[in-house]
Amino acid sequence: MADLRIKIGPLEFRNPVILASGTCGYGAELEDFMDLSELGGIIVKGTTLEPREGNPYPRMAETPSGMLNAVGLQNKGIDYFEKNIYPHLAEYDTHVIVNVNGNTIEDYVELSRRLDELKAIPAIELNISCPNVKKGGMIFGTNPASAREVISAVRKVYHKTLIVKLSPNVTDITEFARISEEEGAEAVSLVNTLLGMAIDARTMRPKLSTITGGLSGPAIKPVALRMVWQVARAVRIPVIGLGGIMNAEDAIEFILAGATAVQVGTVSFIDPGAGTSIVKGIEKYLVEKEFDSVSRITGLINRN
Amino acid sequence: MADLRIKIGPLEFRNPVILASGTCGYGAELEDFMDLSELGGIIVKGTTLEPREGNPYPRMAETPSGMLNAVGLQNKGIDYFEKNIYPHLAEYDTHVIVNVNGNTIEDYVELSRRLDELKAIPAIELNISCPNVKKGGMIFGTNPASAREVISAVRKVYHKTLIVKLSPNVTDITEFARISEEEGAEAVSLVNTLLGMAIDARTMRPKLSTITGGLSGPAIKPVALRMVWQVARAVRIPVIGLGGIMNAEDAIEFILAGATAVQVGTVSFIDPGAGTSIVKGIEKYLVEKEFDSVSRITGLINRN
Amino acid sequence: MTDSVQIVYFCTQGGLMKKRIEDLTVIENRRLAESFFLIKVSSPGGLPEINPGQFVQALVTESPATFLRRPLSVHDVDRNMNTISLLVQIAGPGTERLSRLNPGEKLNLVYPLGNSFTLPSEGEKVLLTGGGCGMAPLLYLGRKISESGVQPHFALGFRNRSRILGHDEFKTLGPVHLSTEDGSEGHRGFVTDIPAFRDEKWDRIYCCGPEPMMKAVAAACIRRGIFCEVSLENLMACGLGICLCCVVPTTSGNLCSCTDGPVFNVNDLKWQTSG
Amino acid sequence: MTDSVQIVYFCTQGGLMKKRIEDLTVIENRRLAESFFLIKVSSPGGLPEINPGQFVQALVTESPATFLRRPLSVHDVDRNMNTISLLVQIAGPGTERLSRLNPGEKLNLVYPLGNSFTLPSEGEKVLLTGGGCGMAPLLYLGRKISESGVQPHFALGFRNRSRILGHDEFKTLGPVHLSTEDGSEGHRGFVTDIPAFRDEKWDRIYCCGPEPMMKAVAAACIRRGIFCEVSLENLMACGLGICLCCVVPTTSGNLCSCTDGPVFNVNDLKWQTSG
Ligand SMILES: Cc1cc2nc3c(=O)[nH]c(=O)nc-3n(C[C@H](O)[C@H](O)[C@H](O)COP(=O)(O)OP(=O)(O)OC[C@H]3O[C@@H](n4cnc5c(N)ncnc54)[C@H](O)[C@@H]3O)c2cc1C
Ligand SMILES: Cc1cc2nc3c(=O)[nH]c(=O)nc-3n(C[C@H](O)[C@H](O)[C@H](O)COP(=O)(O)OP(=O)(O)OC[C@H]3O[C@@H](n4cnc5c(N)ncnc54)[C@H](O)[C@@H]3O)c2cc1C
Ligand SMILES: Cc1cc2nc3c(=O)[nH]c(=O)nc-3n(C[C@H](O)[C@H](O)[C@H](O)COP(=O)(O)O)c2cc1C
Ligand SMILES: Cc1cc2nc3c(=O)[nH]c(=O)nc-3n(C[C@H](O)[C@H](O)[C@H](O)COP(=O)(O)O)c2cc1C
Ligand code: FES
Ligand code: FES
Repeated sequence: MADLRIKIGPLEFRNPVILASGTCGYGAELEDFMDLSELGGIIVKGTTLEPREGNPYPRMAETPSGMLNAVGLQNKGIDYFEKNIYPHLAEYDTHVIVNVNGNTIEDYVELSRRLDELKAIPAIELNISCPNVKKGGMIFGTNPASAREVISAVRKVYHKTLIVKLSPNVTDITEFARISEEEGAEAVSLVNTLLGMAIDARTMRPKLSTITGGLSGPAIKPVALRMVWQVARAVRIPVIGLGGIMNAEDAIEFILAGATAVQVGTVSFIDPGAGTSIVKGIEKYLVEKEFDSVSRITGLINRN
Repeated sequence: MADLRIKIGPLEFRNPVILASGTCGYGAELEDFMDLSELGGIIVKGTTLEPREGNPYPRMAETPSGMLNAVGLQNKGIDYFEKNIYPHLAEYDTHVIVNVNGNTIEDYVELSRRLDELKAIPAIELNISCPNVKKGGMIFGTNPASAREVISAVRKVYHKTLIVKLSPNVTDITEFARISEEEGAEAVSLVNTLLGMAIDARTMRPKLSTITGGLSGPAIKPVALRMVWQVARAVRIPVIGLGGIMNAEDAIEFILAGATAVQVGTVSFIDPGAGTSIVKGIEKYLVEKEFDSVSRITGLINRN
Repeated sequence: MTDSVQIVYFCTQGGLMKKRIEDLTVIENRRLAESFFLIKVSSPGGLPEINPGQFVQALVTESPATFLRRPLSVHDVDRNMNTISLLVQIAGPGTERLSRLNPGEKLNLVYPLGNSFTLPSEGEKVLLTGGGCGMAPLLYLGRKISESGVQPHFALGFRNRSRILGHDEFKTLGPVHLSTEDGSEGHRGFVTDIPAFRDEKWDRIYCCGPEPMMKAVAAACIRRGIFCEVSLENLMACGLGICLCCVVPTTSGNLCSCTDGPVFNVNDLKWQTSG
Repeated sequence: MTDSVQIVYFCTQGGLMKKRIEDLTVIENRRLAESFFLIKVSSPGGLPEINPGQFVQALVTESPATFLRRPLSVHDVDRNMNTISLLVQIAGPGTERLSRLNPGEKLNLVYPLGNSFTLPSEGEKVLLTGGGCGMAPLLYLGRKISESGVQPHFALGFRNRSRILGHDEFKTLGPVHLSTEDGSEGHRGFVTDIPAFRDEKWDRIYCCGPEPMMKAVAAACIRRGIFCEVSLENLMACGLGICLCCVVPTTSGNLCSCTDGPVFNVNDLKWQTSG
C-alpha cells in the first residue's frame, strides 16, 4: 500500500486523480462504470451565470490520436445548477469542483461569489482558457494583464480553494502560472485544449461549425507534459497536470514532471472507467517501485 | 491535367510540394525512392556558419501519432557545405533552398550573405523557430522585436527569395507573419515543431538528452492547419504550410486553408517516397474535382 | 452517493438503464452485400435489457486512424443465444476494421446507450422505413413491435439492386416494400414514393436512414399528421452525454442525440420544417 | 541529376547500395522461444544484394502505438528461395504486432540499410559473439564468412536455459559455445567468461547484443589488441541518414548509426574506454 493522498491548498484529496471539466458531465453519467468515491475529485461541466446553448453542430472532429471540440460551454447556468444539480452533487463522497466561465470579469466574480456559498463545493477551477467561445474564455488566458485582473477579482470574493486553469496557446505559460500564484491561487491546472482546426478535403469545408476548436487527447500529451514541467519549476503552488492522459503510465509521467495531481479528460469518452483504473495503476506502480507515497515521485525528474 | 505551378515571390515552382528541412538530408538520401525533379523543391538541412555536433544521444522519442526530436542543428557548417555539398546540389533539377540558422543576428546575416552568392540556391528559409538549441533559434521566433531585427538585417544582404520559418510556440503567430511581411520576406513557412517532452515512466527519466524537444507528425496537424489558416488571412505574401502532412489529402487541407505550397517532413521517415506521391495525389484530386489549377483551391474555405 | 437514476440533467431516458463496458465475443461476421456486414457478438455474462433504437459504442482496436469509439445501432438481439447483431456499413477505417473481425475475437462495447422508439398501442398500423445501414435498428424494433401484438410493415429504400440487403428476417415479421432509386427492383424512387407509404393510412411511422430520407419522411408525416420518430446518426464522441458534441437543435434547445436520442419525435426537431 | 553514389555527406558506406521500399510476403512466422519469433519474408521481384550486418526498416501496420518504422537486422538470406529471415524479440507494441504476422500477409520494408561487417581474410580465426536478439545479424555474417572460406566460431550468451534460442543453423556453420548467466546450460556467466573467448587467440571478434555485453567484449578486444566490430542498436527514426537522431559519438564526431553504422570498429567509438 502506498499513500496516495495529496493536498491542494488546504484541501486534502484521497488521491491525485481528478476528472476533467467538460469530459465527465456531472459525474452521474459515469457512475455505471466506476465508483466516484474512489477518485480524488471531479470537476463538473464548465458553468456560466446565464444558461448557454453552445455552438452549432458539428462540434467534434476526430484527429490523429486526438479530437477537436467546439462545444462552447453549453450549460444550464448557475441558477439551474444550484437548484437542480447541486443537491445531488452535495451527496457525493468525493471533491466536487466547479469549472467557472464568463464573458466579463463581473461574470467570473459573480459566479465565484455564488459558488463560494455552496458548502459542498470546496474549490473552483477558473477557466481562463476556453478556446471555444468568442468572448471571454481564452482572452483572459492569453493576456497577462487580463489574467491578473480576473484572478485578483475572483480571489477577493472566493474564499475556498482556487485553481486557475491555464491555456497552452501562449508563448510562455510560466508567466500565467506566476501571475496565478502572485494573485493568491492555491493551484494551477494545465493544459486546456490547444487551438486547432480540421478540414474535410472531400466537402472542402471546415469540419467544425466554428472552424477552429480545442484539441485534446494523446496528440497533445508531449506539449502538456513540457508545460507542466516548465510550470512546476516556475511556481511553488501545486500544479495539476492534464492533456492526453490515457492510462496510469501517462499520469505517472505528469507526476514525475512535477504535477501534484492529474486530470483525466478525453479518455473517459473511450474508457468511461478510466479514472479509477488510473488510481489503481498509480498505486501499483508505487508499490512495485517501492515508494511509500505518491509525493515521493512528484517532480522526480528534476531531483536527480 | 491540372496546372500545379505556384509562385513564391519571383520564383516559380513546378508544383507546391517541397521537402522540409531536417527531414530530407541533402536530397540525395531519398533519390532511391523518388525523382527529386518531380518535386517543387527541397529545403536542405539546417545550416550554420560553423560546424556543429548537435545534441547528445538520445535525440528522438516516439509519441502518439508523432515524434520528438532534439537534433540540435548538427551540420558541417557553411564552408564544408559550399565546398563539398553545394556542387552536387547545383546539378539538381529542382529548387534547392537552404535553411539558415544562427546564434546571433550576425550569424544569420553572414550566412545569408554567403548563400546569396551561391547561384544555384534561389531562396533561403530563415529558421527563427528551432526549439532544440540553447542560443538563437526559437528566441528570435518568439520575440517580435528580435524577429523583426533579424529578418530586417538578413533582408539587407539577401537579394533572392527570402522565406521566414515561423514558430508555433507563440500566442499569436500572425504577429510574426506580419513582421515578416513588413520586413520584406517573400513568404512565410509554418509550422516548425511544437516544443514538447517525453518521460520514460520505467526509468523515471526524460527520453531526450535535452529534456524537451520538437514535436512533429500528424499529432500537430490540427494546430498547424489552424495557424496556416490564421496567417493566410493576416498577410498577403504566400504561406507555405506544414506540420503532420502524411498524404495528398493532408496537403490539400493545408491548401484549402490558404497555403500556396506545402512542405512534407516527418512522413519521409516512414514513406521515403512520400514527396512525389503527394504531388501525384494533389493532381488526381484536382482532376477529379475538375479544377484546372491548384491556385483555384488555395484558401478556398475562406471564399465561400 | 445517490442513485444515478434520480439525477437527470440532459438525459431524459437514456440515463435510466444501467450501462456497462464489456468484452463480447464475435460469433459470426457475414458479408451481406457490397460493403455491408452482419456481426454477431455474444455477451459472456448475459445481456442486459435492451430496447429497440438503442445503440452501442464499439471500441475499434488495431486501427491507427480510429481514436474514438464508433456508435452502432442494435440490429437484433437474441436472448436465447445471448447475442447482439450489428449491421455495419463500411464508411471509413473504423468500420472497415470491424468488417474484418474474426469469430473468436473480442469486441469491446459500451452499451446499451440512448433512448428508444416508442412502441405502438394495440391495433395501430405502423410502418418502419429506412435505407442502407439505417435499416439497422428497424429489425429489432420490428421484432419488439411484433412481440407486442402489432404487425409491423417495412418500407426499405436502396440506391440500386446491387445494394439491396437481405431482408428475409424482416419478412418473417411483416410485409416488406422495397424501392430503388433506379427502379432496378421494387418501386422506382425513394421510400416516400412507395405506394404503401404514400397512400395507406398509418398511425405511426418510424424512420432511420440518410438525413435527406428522414427529412422527407418527417415532412410527409407532419403534413399528414402521422406520429413519426426518427433515429439520428449525429457524430458522437462519448455516447454517454458527457461531451455534448452530438447535439441536435430541438424545441427544448440543444439536446444530446446520444442520451435524449438517438430517437426523436419529428415534432420536437428544429429541422422538421426544412425537410 | 548526379548519381547519388558520388554524394557522401555523413554516410560512408550505407549510401552505396540502392535502397528500395517494397511489400514482401510473409512465408513463415515461427515462435522460437519465449518472446522470440523467426519471420521469413519473400521479395516478389527478387532480392537485391544484401551484406551481413545490414538491416531493414519494417512498417508496422494496425498498431496505433507504432508511428515510426522498426529497424531489424537481416538474420539470414536465402537466395534460392528469395527470402529474408528476421529474428524478432517482442520489446513493445511494434514487435508484438510483427510477431502476429500471418503467412500471406504483406510486410513493407525499406532495405537494405546500413553498412556491413568487414569480412575476414583467408586463414584468420574469427569469433562471432552475441546474445538475445543480438544474435540476429550473426547467422548471416557467419554464413558469408563461411562462404568466403573461413570457419566462423560462435559464442552465444543467454540469461538462462529457457531463453536459449535454437542455434542449429549456427552449428551447421561452425562450433557454437554457449553461456548462461545462471549456468543452467553452457558456461556460467557472460560470453566473455566462455573459455574459448577468454583463452583462444582470435584475429577478429564480431559482436552484437545488449550494450553491456558489447562494451565488455570491446574492452577485452582493445586490451588484447583484437580487431573488433560491434553492431549498435541506437534508436532510429528514418534509418536513411536524414533525421540525424541515431548518432553515436566517434573519434570523427557524431556519426549516424544507420548509415555510417550500425557496424563500428570499437576503436572508433567513444565508449571504447568506458566499457
Ligand atoms: C446512434 C448511431 C447509430 C449508428 N448505427 C449504425 C449502424 O447500425 N450501422 C452502421 O454501419 N453505421 C451506424 N452509424 C454510423 C457509424 O457510426 C459511422 O459510419 C462510423 O462511425 C464511421 O466510422 P469509420 O471510422 O468507419 O469512418 P470515418 O472515417 O470516421 O467516417 C467516414 C465518413 O463518414 C462520416 N461519418 C462518420 N460518422 C458519422 C456519423 N455518425 N454520421 C454521419 N456521418 C458520419 C464521416 O464524416 C466521414 O465522411 C451510427 C451512428 C450513430 C450516431
Ligand atoms: C540497427 C538495428 C537492428 C536491430 N535488429 C533487431 C533484430 O534483429 N531483432 C530485434 O528483435 N530487434 C532488433 N532491434 C531492436 C528493435 O528495433 C526494437 O526492439 C524495436 O524497435 C522495438 O519496437 P517496439 O514497438 O516493439 O517497442 P517500443 O515500445 O518501441 O520499445 C520498447 C522498449 O524497448 C526500447 N527500445 C526500442 N527500440 C530500441 C532500440 N533500437 N534500442 C534500444 N532500445 C530500444 C524502448 O526504449 C522501450 O523501452 C534493432 C535495432 C536497431 C537500431
Ligand atoms: C468535449 C470537451 C469539452 C470540454 N469542456 C471544458 C470545459 O467546459 N471547461 C474546461 O475548463 N475545459 C474543458 N475541456 C478541456 C478538458 O478539461 C481538458 O483540459 C482537455 O481536454 C485536455 O485534457 P485531455 O487531453 O485529457 O482531454 C473540454 C474538453 C473536451 C474534449
Ligand atoms: C528530425 C527533425 C529535424 C529537423 N530539423 C530542422 C531544421 O534543421 N530546420 C528547420 O527549420 N526545421 C527542422 N525540422 C522541422 C521540420 O522541418 C518541420 O517544420 C516539422 O517537422 C513539422 O513538419 P512535419 O510534421 O511534416 O515533420 C526538423 C524536424 C525533424 C523531425
Ligand atoms: S456523444 Fe453525446 S454527449 Fe458525447
Ligand atoms: S535513423 Fe539514422 S539518421 Fe535517421
